[in-house]
Amino acid sequence: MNEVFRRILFLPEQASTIAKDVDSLHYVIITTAMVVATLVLGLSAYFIIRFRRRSETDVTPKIQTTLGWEVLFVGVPLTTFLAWFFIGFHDFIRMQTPPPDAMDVYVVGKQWMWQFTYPEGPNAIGVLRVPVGRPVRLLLTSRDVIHSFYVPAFRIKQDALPGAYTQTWFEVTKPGSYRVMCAEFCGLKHSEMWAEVVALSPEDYEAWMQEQRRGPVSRRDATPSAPEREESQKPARQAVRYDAQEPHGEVMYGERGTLAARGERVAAERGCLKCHTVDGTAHIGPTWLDLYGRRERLASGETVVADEAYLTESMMNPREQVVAGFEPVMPAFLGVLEAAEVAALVEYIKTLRSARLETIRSEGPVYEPIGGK
Amino acid sequence: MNPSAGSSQPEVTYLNHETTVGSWLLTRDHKRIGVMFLVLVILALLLGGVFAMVLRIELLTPGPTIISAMTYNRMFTLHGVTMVWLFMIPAIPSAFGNFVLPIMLGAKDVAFPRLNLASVYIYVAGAALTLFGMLWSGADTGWTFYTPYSTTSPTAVTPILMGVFVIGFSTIITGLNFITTVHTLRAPGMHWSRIPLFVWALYGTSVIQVVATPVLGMVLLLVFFERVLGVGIFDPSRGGDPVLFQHMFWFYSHPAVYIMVLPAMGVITEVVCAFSRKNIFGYKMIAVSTFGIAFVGFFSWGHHMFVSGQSTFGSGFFGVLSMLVAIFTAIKIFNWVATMYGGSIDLRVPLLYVLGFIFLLIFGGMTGVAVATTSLDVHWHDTYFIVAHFHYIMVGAVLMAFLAALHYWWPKMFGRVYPERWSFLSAITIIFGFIVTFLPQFLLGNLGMPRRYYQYPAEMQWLHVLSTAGASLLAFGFGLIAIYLLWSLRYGPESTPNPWGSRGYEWHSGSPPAPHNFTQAPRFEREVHDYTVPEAPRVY
Amino acid sequence: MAEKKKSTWGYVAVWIVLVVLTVLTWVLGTKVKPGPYSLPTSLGIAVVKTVLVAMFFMHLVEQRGARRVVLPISVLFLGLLLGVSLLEAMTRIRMARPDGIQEELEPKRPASTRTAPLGSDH
Amino acid sequence: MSTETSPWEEHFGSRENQSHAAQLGMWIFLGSEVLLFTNLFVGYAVYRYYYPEVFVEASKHLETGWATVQTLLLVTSSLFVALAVHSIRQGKQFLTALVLLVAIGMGVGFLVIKGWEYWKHWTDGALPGAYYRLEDLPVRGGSLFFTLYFLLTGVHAVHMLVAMGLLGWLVWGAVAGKYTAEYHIPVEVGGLYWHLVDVFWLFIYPLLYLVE
Ligand code: HEA
Ligand code: HEA
Ligand code: HEC
Ligand code: CUA
Ligand SMILES: [Cu+2]
Repeated sequence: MNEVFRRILFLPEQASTIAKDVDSLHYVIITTAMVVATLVLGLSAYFIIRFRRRSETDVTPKIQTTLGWEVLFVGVPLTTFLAWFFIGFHDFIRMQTPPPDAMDVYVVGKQWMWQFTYPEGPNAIGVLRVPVGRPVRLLLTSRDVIHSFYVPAFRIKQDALPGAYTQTWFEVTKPGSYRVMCAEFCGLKHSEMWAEVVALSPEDYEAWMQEQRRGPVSRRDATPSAPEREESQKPARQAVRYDAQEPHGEVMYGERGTLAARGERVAAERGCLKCHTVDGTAHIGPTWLDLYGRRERLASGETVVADEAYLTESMMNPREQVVAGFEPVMPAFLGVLEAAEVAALVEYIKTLRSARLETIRSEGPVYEPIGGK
Repeated sequence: MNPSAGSSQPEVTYLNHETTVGSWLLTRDHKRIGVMFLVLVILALLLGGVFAMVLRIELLTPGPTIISAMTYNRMFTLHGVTMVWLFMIPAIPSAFGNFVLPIMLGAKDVAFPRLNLASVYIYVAGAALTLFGMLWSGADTGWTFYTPYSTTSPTAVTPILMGVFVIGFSTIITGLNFITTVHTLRAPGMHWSRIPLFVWALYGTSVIQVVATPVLGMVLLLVFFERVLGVGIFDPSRGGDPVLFQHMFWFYSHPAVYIMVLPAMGVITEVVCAFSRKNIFGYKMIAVSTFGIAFVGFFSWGHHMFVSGQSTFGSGFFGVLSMLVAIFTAIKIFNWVATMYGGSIDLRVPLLYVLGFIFLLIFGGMTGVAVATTSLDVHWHDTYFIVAHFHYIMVGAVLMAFLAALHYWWPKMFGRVYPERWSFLSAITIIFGFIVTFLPQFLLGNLGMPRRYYQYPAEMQWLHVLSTAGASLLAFGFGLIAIYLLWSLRYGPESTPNPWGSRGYEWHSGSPPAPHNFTQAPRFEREVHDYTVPEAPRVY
Repeated sequence: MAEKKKSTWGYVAVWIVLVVLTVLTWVLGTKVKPGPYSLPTSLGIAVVKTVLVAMFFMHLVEQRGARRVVLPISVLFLGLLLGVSLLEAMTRIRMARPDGIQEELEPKRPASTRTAPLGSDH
Repeated sequence: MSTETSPWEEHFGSRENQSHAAQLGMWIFLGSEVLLFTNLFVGYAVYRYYYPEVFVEASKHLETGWATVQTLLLVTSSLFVALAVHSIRQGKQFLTALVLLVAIGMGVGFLVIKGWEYWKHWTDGALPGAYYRLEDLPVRGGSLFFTLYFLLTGVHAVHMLVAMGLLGWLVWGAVAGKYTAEYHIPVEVGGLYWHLVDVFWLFIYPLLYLVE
């Protein structure tokens, strides 16, 4: 029965412990809605035929309500609605209250990716690996604007707010890979802000975690788990790809007039974006996001502040000051870029900041580890 | 054609007593103002519809189709802004309300005709500012303007915010005018218990407009200040709380959905009575439930914020109160259906739209109740299920009511009859097209398709294609209406004063009415929609 | 508008009360400092003053029917938005940054661009 | 279309009705003004709940004494506006104009004090949001207090300006003899607006200046 309804209503698989409960109520309400709508439509159709106009001078009696009808009209829907609400709210409280034995994972949303951090490491971008059969509590926050962590198969969703922490939890029931999507509009690539939850059997998970925590690797980005290595292609993961070489469509930040907008066009035309990204990920060259004003560590060991002069210098004569960790492969643009273009580029780079919100210190009264008050 | 023969049309009507352009632009006649608003909102509908079609075409394929992601984001924002503030909120009150409310009350005009004219120009100014923003570079925040995205978005959010802010004043003025008119300008015989239900609906709407719109105005102003001056009231890095913005926004925008639906319900009441030739079943219940919606509607705004980080207590509070608002709508639906019982029903186009309205409203409303059930909303929030929910109400119900009103009052406003067959054809196209457009969106939402998505997983494509096909049908239906109505303005047969044989009070004046509505002072001697006697109301 | 010969002194009396209340607020707020009671008392006084202004200066006492209830209704809705939003904020669970892993969660500007190509380690 | 010659409009039926309608319209408008200020009060309440200590400290940077003077000025100006209505009801046009002028003068006084205070905040760096430079208070909360301070007092000051313009227009009308004991709807209605602006200040004053 459950399966029939699920398929008729196109619901995704039920991969978490709460999914079934949520869906059952769903079936009841939708069925009632359809039945009521059909009844009302049928009744109206019957009236239209039964009481069709017979002559232009028809008169009709004045019919008024009686108390009984009123009570019925108000009472029946009200009780139904309230009953639904209480069942639903009961489930909702369960969905809002992580069980005491849940493991914690910290989730940071930023334009346009999800970062997962396990206490004691590691970090992971785009893939959240969790064990099956164990509740997982997510503590969410955001670095820039509001995002929303949505896993359709788990029937959970929670906004990630800048400057505050929110929480949600789930317990996966079967191993597999589940799509995570950002559900709160957050800008240009909102529709690509995907990630995936990889649910591993407890043994696989344990093995993976051991591997990650071995030695100094613990603070690093996570590497795939054994089952993933064996069977690679992951549809959800592929979507979490930030390819500046095929920017789909027009770039952000207005197309018209302003200097910064022109800089953006120049950057695309001159091929800067082949090596530089504007979303925080490193590519062949360092990202331009938050570049302006940043302290850059150079290969020579010195640090410089990326001001206008440095930016210009980096374009004209990149070999002079090579950023630590990068190959000196950037071509010199001296004589290639016009002065106006350079100005536009600098202006453009200056606009690339991941919002003022970056400077937030998120703090709040208390952090309550699960279990203890 | 109907028993109102004998009463004659006025020779001089509001349309022909002065015909210069100036006499229209500077008119204080509520009827002309209503007609001007009608033209303006239909243009807005057209604009919003064009944006909608762009959205639908883009969504034909999972990847990029015709526009870029940035343009897509602008499109749904502009679609939402245009449809909500430029079209739907002023649509029924400012156009039809302005036209018939004073006539229904037996008044010569609204209380403050000059303010009424001002509201047209304020609307035009606001709309112009919004359009300017759209042309400049659009906005990509969604119609909800959530901070901190809206305060940092590099697009032209500012002029659009200010445009909406300005339009707000037009709404407030209209509301203020209607309330005052109802209180002070009722003709002899117009007791409180005789006020037509359309007027009651507008009265309830006006209360919401006056109370809620300033709140929207200020919250938009706050975003404006933050963008332009950096005052940072919602800025998390200064300790601000973005969720507070959502409270303030929805405190307006939830009641605003009732600003849209209440006048529509008023229209439905009038049309059901007129075409069933029946006194309304449960006058008091409908009037009371109007105010129930208007009042309790203010208590449920937080149901848009179940997953926003709002407290569990808050979600429970708003959830249970949403259930209470829903009841009042249910009451009305039962009363409309019950009105048909024992009537003398003539299935004309307005009544067909009413049937569409009732059926789709139940669906939209019941899915509203479903999303107000907190646990279910977690899955549905910000998916196409929500998109389908509100289009069921706003397009399926309110737009149908708008069309019902347009057809019902068309002869009243312009003294012409429209072609019956064409109108049936387009009504059926629209209802069918609507279902094909938006039913798949419920399923998409269930599947987990988030809204405001430019790209989507490929397995969802066929549902999107279906939806786009339906939208094309819808657009075709609207185009048809536009054509035959324009045709009828010029070539349609002239109408009798009361072509439907309705006993609504507005039919006491001619069709089209005389410049000051009545050639003699009207007296209201019978209940509104009293069909226990065979003759139609006399025309003053 | 047949104004019954009402004397000016009525207004002046109201004004004197208003002045006294203003001074009282000031004394309470700066000299007495009743701590936790200061907000309720000062707001209470403001409400009393408002009632006086509305009733006598704005002639609400003379008004009937609808004109009388508009202001109270708008105040009611003010209270609604204020009360419910505040209540919601007060019942929220506020979580802070958990111990031990400050580094990764602290939303802050990265100290350097030293980020490696996609896929490999940090 | 008799509005140009006589202030009485015929669609109201009776003169009393017109006056009632005007009053009702104005009251509704005042109601919407209350709701315009609502967001600011809500923001104040929530942020004060979040940052109680900061608000207390921040409030100490304001000029409580002068604010009290401002309150007294507004309350007194309200008295004069009430007297204006009182005198025009008896048809005393010049007296009306005179008391209205006094009220406007007090409004000017109010704004002068406000301007001086703003200037002081400017030099202190106690400015809203992005301009906040005050060192002895944390940015979180502190800048919000001043944001709210400037928004509340600023929006109020704009209302004062509008209200003063309105009173000025009434003075002109009274001098020109447009208002009589029978017809003085604009004076009544304009006065209402002034009083409402006064009432807002009655709340702003303790909320911002007397935080404890
Ligand atoms: C005119 C517009 C309109 C109307 C009238 C409504 C009416 C209702 N809406 Fe809707 N809503 C919107 C427009 C509207 N809505 C919009 C635009 C959004 C999205 C905004 C955005 O995010 O962009 C939205 C979003 C929205 C949400 C948030 C979803 C989310 O984002 O997660 C919720 C949640 O509770 C909700 C609930 C309701 C409810 C309970 C009603 C009720 O008033 C419905 C009452 C009607 C009925 C209940 C039907 C009649 C009942 C019967 C016939 C009785 C049946 C009998 C028995 C069961 C015995 N709406
Ligand atoms: C009243 C409100 C209203 C109306 C009428 C509509 C009408 C339509 N809407 Fe929309 N819609 C919204 C309000 C409305 N919408 C809102 C608020 C949003 C959310 C925005 C956001 O996310 O911020 C939204 C979002 C939205 C989306 C989701 C976008 C996304 O999240 O990515 C989609 C997608 O399919 C859509 C489609 C449509 C379609 C196909 C119609 C069709 O019904 C349109 C058909 C109409 C026409 C084609 C016009 C024809 C008119 C004439 C020819 C004029 C002549 C007419 C006469 C004489 C009568 N709308
Ligand atoms: C072939 C790849 C490539 C291209 C094309 C390229 N760059 Fe670079 N760029 C790099 C690399 C690698 C570095 C880091 C090493 C260095 O500093 O030279 C870099 C560094 C920079 C820096 C300094 C960044 C920092 O973090 O300090 C700036 C500014 C810059 N590039 C601008 C540009 C501009 C403007 C263009 C286009 C007109 C451009 N680049 C094109 C590869 C490239
Ligand atoms: Cu992140 Cu949408
Ligand atoms: Cu709502």
